[in-house]
Amino acid sequence: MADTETTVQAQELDGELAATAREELGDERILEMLRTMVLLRRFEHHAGRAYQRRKIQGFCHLYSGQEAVAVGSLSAATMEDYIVSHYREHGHALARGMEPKAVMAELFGKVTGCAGGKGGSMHLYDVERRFMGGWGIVGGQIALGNGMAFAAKYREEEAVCIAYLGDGAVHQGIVHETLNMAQVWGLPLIAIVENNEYAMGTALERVSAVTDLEKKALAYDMAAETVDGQDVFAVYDAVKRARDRAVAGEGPTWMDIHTYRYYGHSMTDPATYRTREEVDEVKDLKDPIVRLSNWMIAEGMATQEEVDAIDDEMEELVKECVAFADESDQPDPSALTADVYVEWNADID
Amino acid sequence: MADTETTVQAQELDGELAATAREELGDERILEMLRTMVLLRRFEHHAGRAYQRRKIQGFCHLYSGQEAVAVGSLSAATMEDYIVSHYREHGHALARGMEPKAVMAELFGKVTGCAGGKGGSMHLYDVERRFMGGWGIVGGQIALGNGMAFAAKYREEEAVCIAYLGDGAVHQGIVHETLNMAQVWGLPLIAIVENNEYAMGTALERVSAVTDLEKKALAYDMAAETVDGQDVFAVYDAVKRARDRAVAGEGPTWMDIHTYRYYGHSMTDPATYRTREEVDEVKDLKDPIVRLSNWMIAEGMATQEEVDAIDDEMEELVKECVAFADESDQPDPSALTADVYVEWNADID
Amino acid sequence: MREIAFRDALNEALAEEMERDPDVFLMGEEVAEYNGAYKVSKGLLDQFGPRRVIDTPIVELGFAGLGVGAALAGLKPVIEMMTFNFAILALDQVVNHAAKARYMSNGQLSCPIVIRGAGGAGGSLAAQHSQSLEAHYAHVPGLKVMMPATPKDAKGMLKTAIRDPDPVIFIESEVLYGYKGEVPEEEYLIPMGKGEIKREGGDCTVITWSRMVHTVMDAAEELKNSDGVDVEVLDLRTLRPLDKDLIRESVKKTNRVVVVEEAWPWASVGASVADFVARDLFDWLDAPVGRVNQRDVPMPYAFNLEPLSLPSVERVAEAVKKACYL
Amino acid sequence: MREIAFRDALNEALAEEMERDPDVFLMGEEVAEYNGAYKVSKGLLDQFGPRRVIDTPIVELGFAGLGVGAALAGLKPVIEMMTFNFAILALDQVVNHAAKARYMSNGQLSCPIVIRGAGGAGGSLAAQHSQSLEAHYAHVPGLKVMMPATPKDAKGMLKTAIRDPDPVIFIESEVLYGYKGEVPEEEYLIPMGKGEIKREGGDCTVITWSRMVHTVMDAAEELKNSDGVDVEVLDLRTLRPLDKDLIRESVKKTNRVVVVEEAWPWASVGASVADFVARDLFDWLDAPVGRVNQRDVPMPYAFNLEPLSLPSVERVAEAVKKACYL
Ligand SMILES: Cc1ncc(C[n+]2csc(CCOP(=O)(O)OP(=O)(O)O)c2C)c(N)n1
Ligand SMILES: Cc1ncc(C[n+]2csc(CCOP(=O)(O)OP(=O)(O)O)c2C)c(N)n1
Ligand SMILES: [Mg+2]
Ligand SMILES: [Mg+2]
Repeated sequence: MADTETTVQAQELDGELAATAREELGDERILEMLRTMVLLRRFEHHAGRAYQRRKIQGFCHLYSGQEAVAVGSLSAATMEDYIVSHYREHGHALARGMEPKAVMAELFGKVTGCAGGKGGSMHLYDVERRFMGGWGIVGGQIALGNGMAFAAKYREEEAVCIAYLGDGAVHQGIVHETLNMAQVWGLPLIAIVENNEYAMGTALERVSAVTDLEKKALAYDMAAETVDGQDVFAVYDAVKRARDRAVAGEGPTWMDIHTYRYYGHSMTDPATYRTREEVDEVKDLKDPIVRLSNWMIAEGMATQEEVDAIDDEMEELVKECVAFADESDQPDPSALTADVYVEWNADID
Repeated sequence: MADTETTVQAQELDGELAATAREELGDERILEMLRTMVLLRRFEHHAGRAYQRRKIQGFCHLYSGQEAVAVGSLSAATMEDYIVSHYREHGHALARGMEPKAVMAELFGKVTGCAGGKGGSMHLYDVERRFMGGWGIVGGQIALGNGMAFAAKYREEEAVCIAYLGDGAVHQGIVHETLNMAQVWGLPLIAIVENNEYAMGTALERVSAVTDLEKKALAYDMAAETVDGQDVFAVYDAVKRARDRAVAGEGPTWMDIHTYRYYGHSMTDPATYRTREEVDEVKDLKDPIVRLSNWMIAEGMATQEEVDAIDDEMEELVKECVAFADESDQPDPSALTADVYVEWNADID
Repeated sequence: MREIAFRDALNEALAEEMERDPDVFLMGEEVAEYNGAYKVSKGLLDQFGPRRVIDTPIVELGFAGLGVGAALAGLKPVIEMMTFNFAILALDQVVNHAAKARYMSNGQLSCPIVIRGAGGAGGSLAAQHSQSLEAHYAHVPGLKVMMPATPKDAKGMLKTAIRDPDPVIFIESEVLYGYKGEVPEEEYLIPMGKGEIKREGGDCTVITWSRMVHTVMDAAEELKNSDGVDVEVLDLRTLRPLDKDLIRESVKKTNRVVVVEEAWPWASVGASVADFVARDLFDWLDAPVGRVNQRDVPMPYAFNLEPLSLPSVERVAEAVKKACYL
Repeated sequence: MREIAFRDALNEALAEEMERDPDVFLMGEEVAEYNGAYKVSKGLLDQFGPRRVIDTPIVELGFAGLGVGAALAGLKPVIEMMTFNFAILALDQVVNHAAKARYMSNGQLSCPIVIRGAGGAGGSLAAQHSQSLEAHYAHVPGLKVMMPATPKDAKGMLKTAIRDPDPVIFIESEVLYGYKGEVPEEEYLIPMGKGEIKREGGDCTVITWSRMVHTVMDAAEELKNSDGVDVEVLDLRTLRPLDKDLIRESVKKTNRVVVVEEAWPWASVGASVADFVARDLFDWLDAPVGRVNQRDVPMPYAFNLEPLSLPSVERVAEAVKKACYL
């Protein structure tokens, strides 16, 4: 993890930022944020188990460890904002307020899923909530996000687009092309690099000429920031400021948000490229949920019992999701040829 | 043109750099450089005329105004170095020492051309001189150049690759991908941006978030330099230092070389996006040939008469090239299906 | 009827649709201040301003992706590729994103984008600038592909493409931009997925599209004069979806077919059309389906070689005669 | 004979060719320290070191271009695309650069590169990760395209591809990596452009390649048992150039043909093969050429839908019966 964070103590978050956030958000919403983060954690736990039972198949990328990024950033967004993500997006979908049952059912390939079972783990959508996917080509989604930011500006909406990408995606040419255009045209794009130090088995420093990814923005004179992604209020604060700038017409922001993933890249990755100790250190010192709940308890906003109860409650909720997904029907065979086009008068084959 | 150059007087080049270069190169080679620059100028003049007579067809991009870049940079190269360029490459080809007759014949689509008439103006090759083309997809050639730099390093050759690109090409994703890899692996790549202020009709500042293109290198911690491209010794000096670094294993260099093209983008471009005054100002104040010859005359290395004689001589030489190209045969029809593959046993159609 | 050039017909289509629908915008290299590399967008910047007519840096993948994203957010982007040779760089956004958005989202997303620009050989432009790459798009479900041959079709088809709720690839032959033809003053649309008989005849059906329509029309004229052969010229116009009924009707009349395309022969749209005819109309064919293509080589620069590579009137006539056992 | 897995056969080919020729190197995402996303490059970093086995950032266009440039400079790069779905990003370097270098330079340049990796559907990977895109390459002169179906072919073909002086696209079915089969201990090569009869039979020729060879073999077995139909299974192995003689020989014997491919049907390699058969062997065919393809839709994730999209034993059997008028 980056040097910027060494000043923070084990399992503590930045007290000043937390205090400000408390003023802005109020205790109720902060409690809700904790609940959401716990939901994300429990959800992935059960998604992983379901994968092992082959209830979920294909590629499945768990989000655990990164909860503060999704919840912090989306707490700063409004429902007018466009959200676009890659294949590791269960957390973003849930933090956006998507129905957990519909997300789990999608992973199970069921008709009750948020994409009718046709998208799967990597392709979640909820267009009503402006959750625009769920895309699997590393880097591709940032261009889509630029287009959504363009649309928001074109229509003079008070909206931004938040686009998530990984540290491995940063090198893709499309990122370069997109950032340049976003800056030239002052588009309300917030590009969030969830820098979890690895792209599959590749540690950032092995493939990046700079490890300080904030530097990428220098090539575009773009506003940029490095953020502690294990501190939900640090993320919230940075994204909120970026959003304010964007809707004020001051253009895009590039964010290098430092975080960590607890599981392997996908369910089939044993993650032998890093040590158990490395993982445990993050869990012990910088777990985003422990940090938040520790602070809430210290501030008297919740008791340990209440925190534990949230855990139990979310565990129950996710189990219900699994049951719901399990019991739901597979899509009708006719779904195979539906929605290729809005309508298709010619026969397809 | 950039601020960095305002200290230089009209039609004068940097005296200090010139003096150093004179020591390194000797008067003979400097005279040769002048002759080459004049050759490039006369060559393009006649290529343009031949185009108007439809002796040359398709797209034809003239190099005039940029002679100091090709001649300065290639004077710093050895014959082991790989050279790769884009479609505006007549100047690079000639400065590399390619046979002017073979270049003109290629433009005329003749069998005596350096690519047998199959490449044309945008696709000149002379692999013996390691002149590796002549490519038409904006930006694509820099990746090829990276591969040639890779090959030089792989084989432990004392060689670099010089890759030319335009200011418009800088934004292409492949440039970002290439620079990052070149820096991570320390490849001997010298990427020369011939910043002539326009990409077709698009002025740099309209499409680039930064106008100081040297800044692009910050995203890769790469050695970079801004160079007066109308001063042949400034170019020579910068490329020579970059080459020394590269062969010493110190990695790639990014160069923003400021220059200007006198003709339109291609022969069909009336260039209404800029004023006559703008063009004349460069011609009057910063013509690379006038600057060099003025300095040589001032230094007593040549008389005005000798300079004029070079002009006449090159004019004659190019006329011979045109006559040669004109009289040469078109390729045999069998050339149509030759060299698609090294050999092709199956029938093609 | 008035005659206008192909490029001006396209220009009218753009202007009318931008007038009609404020969500339509045009983006690409040199489309605004330069009025388009081929002047298709002439005057549009003046008429609609820089909010809706936008010059880009040279980043095909990036601005195609921006267009796809804008379309997913409900706008109606028209993205100009200066030529489809460069659009290869953008193919991922087309094939992996635009074509799949509606399907993967179970119908939640629409992607009403048009990606258009010059295609085919333009005359001594050499290998990297002379490609007919429609097969790369026609292969992909989720896309629609249109290639007009006349100014009238160009205008009506582009208007249809812009109004279409799905991603449309719209390829304009570079050599046709200056071609003049009749174009009605009043508004009209040419439907998606419908071809047209450009010349009626009972002896042999030649199926073709885009620039090759004109080569085939010339060949038909010549064949009539030289051999009394009456060629029916079928212009597909849309390559995906295919107008199967029009083909069936014509072939059942002529029993002989030649497919002519500018593209390379292998794994091409023409191969697929020929295969469709051979399978679907097996019992109606009196001769093997003939095909005429660009030779299976990169395009050479030399002025004498390019014409040898492209389908010519002679090669088309020869193929028709062969199909007619003449 | 020993049996080894498809991935291990590829691994042996890489190791042997790297041993044989110091100019061969392997580059791609996760090929070195991770031993390959599909473990094809297992152990190669240990054996050949980081100079010759190189992990890249995720920049398909950039490292493909680096490979092309290195090949032009005389090296023999093997560039791994983690899957060919991502290789779309690199297509410009393949189509516009690698394929045209020899031609545009009048034979001065060679581009001895292999671009290889996983293709096809892998099992519930959904639309962006389940594509059979060989048509995009087979269409393009200047490229060669190989797709092996068995461990033995995989090894011999990859060795041939690496030694080939021209750019070779080498697509490995993702679901075959674990498939085991006999592979000789001693060195051998499978020639470029040569298919193989994988099963002899006199009633109907089924032309196919890659993963579908196995589906077709199963269908052939079933047809033998259920209907006594003797299917000849022809594995093309190389899709460009096409082994026309092998096809001719088989069809002249069976007079009935079905083409089976995993890819979408329109403008595909299979369409081209079917068209070739229908034209070249018009008088030898007793029935229209049959075709079986992936349905013309993006691949759905749902476990019950994917099998409906892919060609199945049943659909192949049905097509063969139809060709035999059963
Ligand atoms: C263009 C492309 N290339 C390769 C892949 C395969 N792939 C999927 S995820 C991944 C690693 C991405 O890492 P990073 O961007 O750091 O995101 P993270 O998974 O860590 O969240 C790779 C190589 C892909 N999906 N798309
Ligand atoms: C990928 C691609 N996009 C577009 C073009 C069309 N095109 C050719 S040159 C050019 C302008 C390039 O300008 P710049 O890079 O500044 O080089 P200059 O011509 O000024 O030397 C464009 C847009 C192309 N050849 N390739
Ligand atoms: Mg990562
Ligand atoms: Mg320029």
